[in-house]
Amino acid sequence: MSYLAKSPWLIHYDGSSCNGCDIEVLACLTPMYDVERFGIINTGNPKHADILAITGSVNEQNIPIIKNIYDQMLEPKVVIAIGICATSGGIFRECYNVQGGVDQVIPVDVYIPGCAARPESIIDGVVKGLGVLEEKYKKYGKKR
Amino acid sequence: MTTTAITAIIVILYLIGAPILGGILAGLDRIITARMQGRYGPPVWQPFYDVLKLMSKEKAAVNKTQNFYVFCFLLFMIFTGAVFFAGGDLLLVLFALTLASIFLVLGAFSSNSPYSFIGAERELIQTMAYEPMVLITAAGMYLATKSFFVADIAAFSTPLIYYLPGIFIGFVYILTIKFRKSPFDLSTSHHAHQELVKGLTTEFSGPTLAMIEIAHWYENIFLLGIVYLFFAFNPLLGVIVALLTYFLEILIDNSNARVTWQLTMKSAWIVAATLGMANLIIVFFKLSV
Amino acid sequence: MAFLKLAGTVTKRMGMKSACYMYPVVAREFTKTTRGHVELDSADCIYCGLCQRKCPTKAIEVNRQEKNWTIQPLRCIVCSGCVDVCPKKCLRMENTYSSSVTSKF
Amino acid sequence: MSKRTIIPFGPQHPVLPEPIHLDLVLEDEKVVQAIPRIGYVHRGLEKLVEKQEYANMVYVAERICGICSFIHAQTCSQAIEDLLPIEVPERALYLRTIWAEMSRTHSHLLWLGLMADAFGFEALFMHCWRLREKILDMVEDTAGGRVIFGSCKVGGVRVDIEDAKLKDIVIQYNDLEKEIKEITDVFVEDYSVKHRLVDVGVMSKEDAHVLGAVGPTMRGSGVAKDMRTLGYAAYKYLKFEPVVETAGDCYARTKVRIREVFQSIDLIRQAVAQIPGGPIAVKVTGNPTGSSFQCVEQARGDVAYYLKANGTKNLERFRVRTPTFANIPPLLKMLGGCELADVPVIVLSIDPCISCTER
Repeated sequence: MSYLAKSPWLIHYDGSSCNGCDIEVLACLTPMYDVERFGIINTGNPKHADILAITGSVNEQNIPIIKNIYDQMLEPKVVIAIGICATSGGIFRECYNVQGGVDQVIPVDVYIPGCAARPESIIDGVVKGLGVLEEKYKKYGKKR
Repeated sequence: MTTTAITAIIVILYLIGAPILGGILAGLDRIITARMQGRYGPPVWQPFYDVLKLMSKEKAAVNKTQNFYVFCFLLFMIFTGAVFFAGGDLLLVLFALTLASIFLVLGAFSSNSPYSFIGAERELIQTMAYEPMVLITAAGMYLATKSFFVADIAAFSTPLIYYLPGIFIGFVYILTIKFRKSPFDLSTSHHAHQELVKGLTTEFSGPTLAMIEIAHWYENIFLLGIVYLFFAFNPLLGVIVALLTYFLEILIDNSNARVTWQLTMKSAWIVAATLGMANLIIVFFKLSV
Repeated sequence: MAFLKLAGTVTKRMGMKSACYMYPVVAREFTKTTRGHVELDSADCIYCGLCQRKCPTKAIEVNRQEKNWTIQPLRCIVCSGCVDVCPKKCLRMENTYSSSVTSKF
Repeated sequence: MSKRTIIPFGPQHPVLPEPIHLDLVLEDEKVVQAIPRIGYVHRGLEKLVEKQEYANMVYVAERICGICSFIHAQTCSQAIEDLLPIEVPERALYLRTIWAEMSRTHSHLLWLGLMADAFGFEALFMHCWRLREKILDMVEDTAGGRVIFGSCKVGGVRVDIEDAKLKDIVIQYNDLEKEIKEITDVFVEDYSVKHRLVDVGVMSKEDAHVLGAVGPTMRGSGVAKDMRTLGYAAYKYLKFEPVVETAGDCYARTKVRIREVFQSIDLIRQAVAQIPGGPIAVKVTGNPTGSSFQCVEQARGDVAYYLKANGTKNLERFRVRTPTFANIPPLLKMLGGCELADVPVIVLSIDPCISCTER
């Protein structure tokens, strides 16, 4: 048993999202949903974060940014793709500058559907991500 | 039992108790803050979960010296508190405190990140802002009790607050800086919602960050210890006032915007110069006449 | 000049119950109009494929020969456009959202 | 000359969740220059007209930005209705107005919260968002979506709001108004807030004109320009005056938005009092031809849509000029010579919406 699942710190990156999912991620932090109940803090710092929440699809410009953030995060870490843009490209899938879902760049652990993803489904997804985090910790602990 | 043995017991109690108390205080802080913001808030043990989690994360330091500096920060912070609770020399305590924060600044400077660099610069400015008031506090306590030893100050029969009301208010003012609370959370902030990301602590991660957290717990307990000194004539009252002060800081934190470093500097020095110095002068003449 | 203008509000909030919905502990009741996910009453469906053609994200696939209707929740933008065009009114917008998954397929 | 530091601001930054990159060249803590770099959110959705039918473009327009979603959909529908051309029923126009104003209140409260966050006032941020959440609940109850309303379509609106529910909205807004007043008073009166806002990022009336600012950014500098006075949707039947402040600093822009929240609530009241009965949509037939230009006031300023059609199912050209795009040159002007601590405040004072800007 580790304490990862009790204190998951989150970093949020907005890929080429429409803001809809972003403000829902932010809304999760605010009084009505208050994810700090689960110990979740929205840190802006990849070095402190355990969960990378990405909204929006990837394009040429932000691929290096996403990779950079992912590499800066310390093991164990979990990636959550929020909203259908981050899972498949969504309505913008056919746009010339959209490469598709986040899973094209970094491994994604949890996919949250919805356009825009509701705060409730984001909370569900993050809770699901905590299970993945715990598993990863076990694997990581063995490596260490 | 000899006085040395009692001192030793107090120091050991401090070494073990301070992080626990400090952690619980931090947890209560987060719950009260959440309630003030209309949220539900985390469990009271949340700070401990955070630190334990940070311990189990991957170790990654920007460079080797960084960890050394942070370790020294923790060490001197513990030393500061230990000397203080052992009843040692107040001046030594304050110098050790400054040394500790300088180590933290050095740790931040040792990385190349511009965020942590500017954060460190701001921390230095903050140190400059609060240091005069801290020294005036020590001087005031000396003038009132004719001793720099914490043990003598604590044992002083007349309530210190009676002599030093201005200094007490001034000290509470700079306590906001020391607790890193809004309006003076310039160098680093609790939730990293500022232009410098996490400022001073941006480049620390994993176990190193956990050390900083623990050092902050020690620091907070020590600072509340100084607040206690003003009301040491009645231990119960002292503890209550210390807790009330902490609550006041949370209230101030939640009803103020972050101000600029210019105002921090200016206001801290004005407070030190007016409240602190005036109080000092009055005490000097009152006691010497 | 007013200092600590919010102090009154925050102290008042301290005595009050938190505004939190307490989501996972307390289940959330969605309104009737909430767009959550698309559901099909396959009994009435004539597999005309109109929904497939109108879907802006091509999330719906209809196979007339095999009488097959599938939707990919990870593509659906819950615009409810398919519900509007369905000639037999056999598509429904449910007010519960589709759940998150750990793998795409 | 002192040493210069370059601070990267974005694309991943806690203060501004949206990806814009600014290289801030600092001398000590003074910003000498701000070099922007954009393109992180560019999707190229204007090109989607070749693949999506014109009616579906409303969905795409709605997803240009999740905060201004409804007004985007409204403008897009208006433009297509202009092309077809069709006459939208009165009730639909009123409903659009009500939703647009609800969207404006929620957007402004969201912005006030983010602004509070930018100057490090966490409790204020939380309280703004707490109030905003009540508006979103009303939106969900009426339109079906939270941030993406999804209730506008070519030819009218997709769902009706019953009269009882409309009355309920007004009652809820009446209660909300008091709470909003309590919170916004902090922005107007609190010392530490004023310390961070007054005389920060000043833009003169001339600059606002020359640099082409729009929306509250412009109205904060004393220019009374509000696209709603053009009288689209139901605004021609409602009484209102553009909100204007003259100081041109962040404080003035904040005050403009605060007053606009109350103005919006008033507009909702007026609209609910006057709303006629009747159908909510007309049948849309045929394909659009010609070109149309629509200008609509969003929460962030005026958005301009240019649509060109050639008589097929797909439009030929779909061009959107969003308010933030127009506000970026004024922003860069304001950033020069400011303090590092003021950068987030100034950036947010134009209410940036990067995904609008880059589409």
